[in-house]
Amino acid sequence: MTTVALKPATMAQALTRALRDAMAADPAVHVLGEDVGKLGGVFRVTDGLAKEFGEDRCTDTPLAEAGILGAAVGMAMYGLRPVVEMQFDAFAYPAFEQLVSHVSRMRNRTRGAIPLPITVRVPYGGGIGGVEHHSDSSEAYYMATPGLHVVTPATVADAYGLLRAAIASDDPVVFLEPKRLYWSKESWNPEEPPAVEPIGRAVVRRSGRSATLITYGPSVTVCLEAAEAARAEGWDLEVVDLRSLVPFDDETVCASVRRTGRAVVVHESGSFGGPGGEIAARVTERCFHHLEAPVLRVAGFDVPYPPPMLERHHLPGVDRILDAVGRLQWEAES
Amino acid sequence: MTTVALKPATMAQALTRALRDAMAADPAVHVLGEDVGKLGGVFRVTDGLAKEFGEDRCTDTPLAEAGILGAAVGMAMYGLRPVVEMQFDAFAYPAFEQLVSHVSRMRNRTRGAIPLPITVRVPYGGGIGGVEHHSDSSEAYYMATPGLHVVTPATVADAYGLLRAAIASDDPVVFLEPKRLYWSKESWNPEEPPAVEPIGRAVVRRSGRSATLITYGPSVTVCLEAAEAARAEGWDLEVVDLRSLVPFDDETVCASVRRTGRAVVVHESGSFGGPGGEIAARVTERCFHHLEAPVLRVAGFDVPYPPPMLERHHLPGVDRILDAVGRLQWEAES
Amino acid sequence: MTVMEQRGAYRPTPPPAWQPRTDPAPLLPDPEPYRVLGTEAAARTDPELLLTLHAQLVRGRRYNAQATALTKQGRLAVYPSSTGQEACQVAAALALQERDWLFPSYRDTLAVVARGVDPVQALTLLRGDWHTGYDPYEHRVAPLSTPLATQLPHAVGLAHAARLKGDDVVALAMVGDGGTSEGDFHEALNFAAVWQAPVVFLVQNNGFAISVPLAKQTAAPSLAHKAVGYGMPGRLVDGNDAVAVHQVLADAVRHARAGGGPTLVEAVTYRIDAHTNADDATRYRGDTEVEAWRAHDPIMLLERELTGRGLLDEDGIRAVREDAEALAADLRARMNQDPVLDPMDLFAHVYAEPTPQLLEQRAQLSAELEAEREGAQ
Amino acid sequence: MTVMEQRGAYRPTPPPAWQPRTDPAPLLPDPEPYRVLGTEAAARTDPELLLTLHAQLVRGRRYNAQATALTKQGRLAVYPSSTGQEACQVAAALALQERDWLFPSYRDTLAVVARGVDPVQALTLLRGDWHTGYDPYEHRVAPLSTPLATQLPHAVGLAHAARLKGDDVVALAMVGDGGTSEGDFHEALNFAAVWQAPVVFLVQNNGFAISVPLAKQTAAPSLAHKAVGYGMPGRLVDGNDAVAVHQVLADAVRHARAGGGPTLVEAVTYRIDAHTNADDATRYRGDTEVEAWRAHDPIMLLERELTGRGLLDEDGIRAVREDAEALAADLRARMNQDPVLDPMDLFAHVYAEPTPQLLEQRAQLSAELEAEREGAQ
Ligand SMILES: Cc1ncc(C[n+]2csc(CCOP(=O)(O)OP(=O)(O)O)c2C)c(N)n1
Ligand SMILES: Cc1ncc(C[n+]2csc(CCOP(=O)(O)OP(=O)(O)O)c2C)c(N)n1
Ligand SMILES: [Mg+2]
Ligand SMILES: [Mg+2]
Repeated sequence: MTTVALKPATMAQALTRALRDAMAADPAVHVLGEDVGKLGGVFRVTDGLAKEFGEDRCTDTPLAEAGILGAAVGMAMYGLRPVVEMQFDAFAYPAFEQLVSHVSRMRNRTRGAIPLPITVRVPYGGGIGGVEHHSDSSEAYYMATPGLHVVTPATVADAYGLLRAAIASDDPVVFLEPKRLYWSKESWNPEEPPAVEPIGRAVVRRSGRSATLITYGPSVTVCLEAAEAARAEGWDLEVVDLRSLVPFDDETVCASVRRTGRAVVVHESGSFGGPGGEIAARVTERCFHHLEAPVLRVAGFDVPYPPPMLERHHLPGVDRILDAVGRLQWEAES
Repeated sequence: MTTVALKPATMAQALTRALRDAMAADPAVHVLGEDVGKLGGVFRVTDGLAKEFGEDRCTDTPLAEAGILGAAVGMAMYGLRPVVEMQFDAFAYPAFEQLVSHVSRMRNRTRGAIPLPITVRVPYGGGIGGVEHHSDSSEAYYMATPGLHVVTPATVADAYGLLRAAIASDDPVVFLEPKRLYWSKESWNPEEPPAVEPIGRAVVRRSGRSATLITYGPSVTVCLEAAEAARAEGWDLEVVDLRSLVPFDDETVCASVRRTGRAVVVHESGSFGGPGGEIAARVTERCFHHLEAPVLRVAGFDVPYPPPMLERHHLPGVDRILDAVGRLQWEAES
Repeated sequence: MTVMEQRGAYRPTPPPAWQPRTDPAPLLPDPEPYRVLGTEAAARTDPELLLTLHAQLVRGRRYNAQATALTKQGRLAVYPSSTGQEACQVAAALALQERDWLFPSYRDTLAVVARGVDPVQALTLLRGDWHTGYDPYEHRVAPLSTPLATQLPHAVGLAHAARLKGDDVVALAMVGDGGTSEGDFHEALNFAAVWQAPVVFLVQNNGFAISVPLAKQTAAPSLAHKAVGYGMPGRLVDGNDAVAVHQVLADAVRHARAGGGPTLVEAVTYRIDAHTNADDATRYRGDTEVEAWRAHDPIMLLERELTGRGLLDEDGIRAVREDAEALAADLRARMNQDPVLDPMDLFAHVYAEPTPQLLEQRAQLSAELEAEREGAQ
Repeated sequence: MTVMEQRGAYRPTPPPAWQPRTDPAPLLPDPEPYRVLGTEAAARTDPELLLTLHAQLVRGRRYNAQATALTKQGRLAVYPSSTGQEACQVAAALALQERDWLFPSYRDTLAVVARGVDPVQALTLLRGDWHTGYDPYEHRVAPLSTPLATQLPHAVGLAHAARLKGDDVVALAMVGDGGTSEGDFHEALNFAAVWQAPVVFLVQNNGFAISVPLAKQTAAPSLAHKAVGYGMPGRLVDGNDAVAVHQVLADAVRHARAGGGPTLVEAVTYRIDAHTNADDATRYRGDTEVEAWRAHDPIMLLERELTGRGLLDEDGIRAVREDAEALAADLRARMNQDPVLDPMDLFAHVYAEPTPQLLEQRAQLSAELEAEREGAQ
């Protein structure tokens, strides 16, 4: 057995590595977006790719998101595998029509003749002190659009594994990158990057018996912290990281809830019409008689994302999660 | 008492009348969109307005939805009350960035200095044999966008009353018009149009004791039919017409569900990430101990809207609603 | 050298080094639409081409009439006729090589058929049995695009990808005068010019976007004048002169193929029929205008040339009409057969593999249909 | 006559009646950017205006430096400096009358301040205490717009509404070279031209969109050449020549005010600093280019003229600098005070009246804060 030198890597670096490995493995993979070339993207996720693979493989486009995604559709029609970078969550909105009317529907429209293996990378979420339009959680829009996969990593290893899977997928994937985890670190073996993760499988990040926290992306670490803090209150919380919102892993989620009998869904996105409603509803449909209390939701408020100085009041934090856990009708137990 | 000559009016005519009365009452009300002038709109809802109020009040715009809504923002900033027509649901997507990044946020952005009293009329839903892109139910996108009101009538009287209220509102309203109800008819007194309805109040369209059907827009009539058909099975169904998705009338809905103990949410929109998840989740949060069964959902499938010849398999119909009612765990009763 | 590096650059530098990138003069269209028929140049055109164009125009007109008739019989959900615009439709298809791609807009069924797609398959969308009836790869024809101008960036991306792969492929993308107002038109043309992608944009300016006349759509000297703002040549052509449209498009295709980049072509034409069978054109335009354009009919213009040069006589015309009648008869016969549909197709192509959620829904529909069948027995 | 009827029409008719609507020639920009400073025309400019421009440029530069310093001290979330572009910023503000409206883009804080907005309030967005710090109606300045080009249709709508009401109001809307690629740019210019709205579009072409140079943004001869495609005049001006920019904008504003419709102005300039304090410009450009532009500095150009004509001496320059220092000192002092924020503001302005749902959420936050306060005691 050789000793392996583990090195720390950030989530941003893991994403870069995933792009690089994908481009090296398949000449059809092309990266395009605003500032993805020389600059390496505003979060440096495409750092070095233009240099290594040339500007025809990693291309700075004109500043026009519908044009970028629309061009990617045409490129995919010709057999390429475009990976599109949207600079920030809110700057993906100009591409909404292309996404909804074409990217999500082209395969279906043509009875499978034109699949669109496009990955749309969208940095999302708050907590980084971003000014207006730089902290949106827009996953509800994508979840409500049949034909898209919606994936979001919460760990460095998943960032690599899921992005590789997204690029390899023959279907379009909206790949949501939690901005405030870009600089989170894990140790890994650079000689052997993490495994490619299948899309559509949730994972239990922490086992527990009292209740399940169902979460994803930037809220996973918050939930793990909350689970630690909950021990003091005598609660042993399970944390499920969804990783993929579409497809949804009913099996893993429901197995957990059936075990614990209680659940809270946690996300940054607004509550009303947000992902939590879907999740709570489907868990309830499937686990009704296992539930000791209604599935609760801890989410961002239903307000436009606040300015940096107020965002801490908006973001679901440990206290708010514990409050919700406290409202899971524990009286019934005693 | 004078005898009143009631006349039949279609929903389209009621909408026209609402626009006309609003324009007559307030010179700030301006209508703009594609083909709203001489043609009177592809559904004839703006019929006669250009002639009566002039083309400066009812304006055919260039063919560019973001431009239309963006211009409306500027017009509202200058004190007008624009009523924008989007020609079809899917053709509102190009305006998505303007809607989400500006229309919904301008008041909040400016601490109330710039309210945007804009009404965005969107014909929506299927059942009219429309080819691709002409039958979308896009309400999930709008519900998930704080700062918007989302309203949809199901009756001729509400079409009038709610549109008047939308135009009178100092906040932006996405006004969803169920296409297949455009030609539905009611009798009314043309001398005295229906009352202006406050936005945010649901209404019980049919009282019943067995279970509640929670619905809105084009599905209201289907639910009423289902309720009739359910009598044969021994079920006495209550039908709640939400009328407004934002704000949401928790009070009326929960009062009904607490009475009946069972509920099914019915809409055309896809199920996953659709309005039903939110509604089921919030009803469950509030009425958990009154529920004999989980709140179920009957919705369109999670597929791109099908071609005309297949749409009947997609749309929630009476049978599918009755099936769901049948799954509401009636065994518990006996 | 990468594709990206090939471009000269409009790179403002402080004076005295300042220099604009390109000379705009050659990018501007002539103020008069280009014409061949009725001019001296007509005599120099290839008789073969004229006859092919003519036969296709006549077939096209007949196809439009037949399709419109089918809407009345409930055999089509809707039909946007291109009567009056056949010259654009046919020339667009004929200007391309087999390996090239066509990106039609919703009104362009004729162009699709002229490119070789089965006439019935071309109507699938409008018939309502599926969203696209043909395999886009078979004849390299993208699906008929309903959301206006959204297909233009697709054409750019495809042409760009082909160029990156070293393939000799040109994309021709069609859009209406109304569609030029959309943001996607702008973004597509800009990408094409920056990438020097081998794309030809054909604007069929038929004077109306449903009811909205051109004067409410643009204040430009012409739509072709938009080209200079992207750094590509703009060409204005008489859209009812099939020979002129064909020539201008063929030139633009050649230019693109040779690495010269994109061209914007505006073909000035007129929509003789209403917007669709469901439209009432009398609400927004008068007969005089329609009559003026009927006097400039594309088939008539071409027939005048052909008969004048003795290339076509009564018999020839009759033969062409008979061929068109045969097309219509075939269309009628096949469109009158009910298509056989499988409701399970709803779930078949949403993803490569249905999600667990879709599998559940498929099972539900399957059970419902089963129950329906049993109930019917 | 309605506004709509005023327009002449590009209404293609069949030959021989065919006529393009407008003569494109006057809409095309001169190939050389317009300049005043360093030319003979400079001698004819109003001394008062030159001195005002100069004082504002110096204040502007100092403001940029101070704001950038504040980011380092954590007093601003981010700052996009307009150093090098002060001539455009200042001229945009000064070209307008009080009743007119300014629609700035995210980099245009200086223009906002030059128009009279409190320098601290102008920084609220970037400081992070709210999204907009000033009342837009007070100085008729729209919020700084972050999503690029999206503010342009707002300017058009506002100017159009004012015209419909019979008010004498012009809107000036600012956008970057990168922003011209967005669909909203296209749609806004088209609406403005069709409606003949009194709008002036100012493109500050500073050579870059973050790291992307102009050559990857457009292949056009110049951005001003886009104007002809909308049927409005395009003007090219040296963006570092404050007098020239002011003159071109003032002309365009006058033209709009007189009912002549919109104008597109491209001011060629350069962003001397990085994109923002968070950007590393060495990744995509070299020093030589920056140095070349420093030699064409807007303040220097103007000072040369002023001192050459004896309108300004050392003392005068010192006085202007002191005024700028005072501005910076005031900014520093006030920005170093922590703003007092009320978390309840999250719910205050989402709607005119909070929805029942928001009332619940507000109560929740209120209880949390109460608990926090109690916990802290
Ligand atoms: C994005 C979008 N908006 C609106 C429509 C509805 N619509 C269908 S055809 C049409 C007019 C199109 O006019 P033009 O581009 O001139 O093409 P033509 O119909 O004349 O062929 C409109 C507004 C659409 N299909 N797509
Ligand atoms: C719609 C949109 N897409 C992307 C961005 C992110 N972004 C902010 S500034 C910028 C570059 C802008 O370049 P330009 O328009 O030339 O203005 P400049 O920064 O040079 O002033 C980008 C891409 C944005 N703000 N809005
Ligand atoms: Mg047209
Ligand atoms: Mg720039």
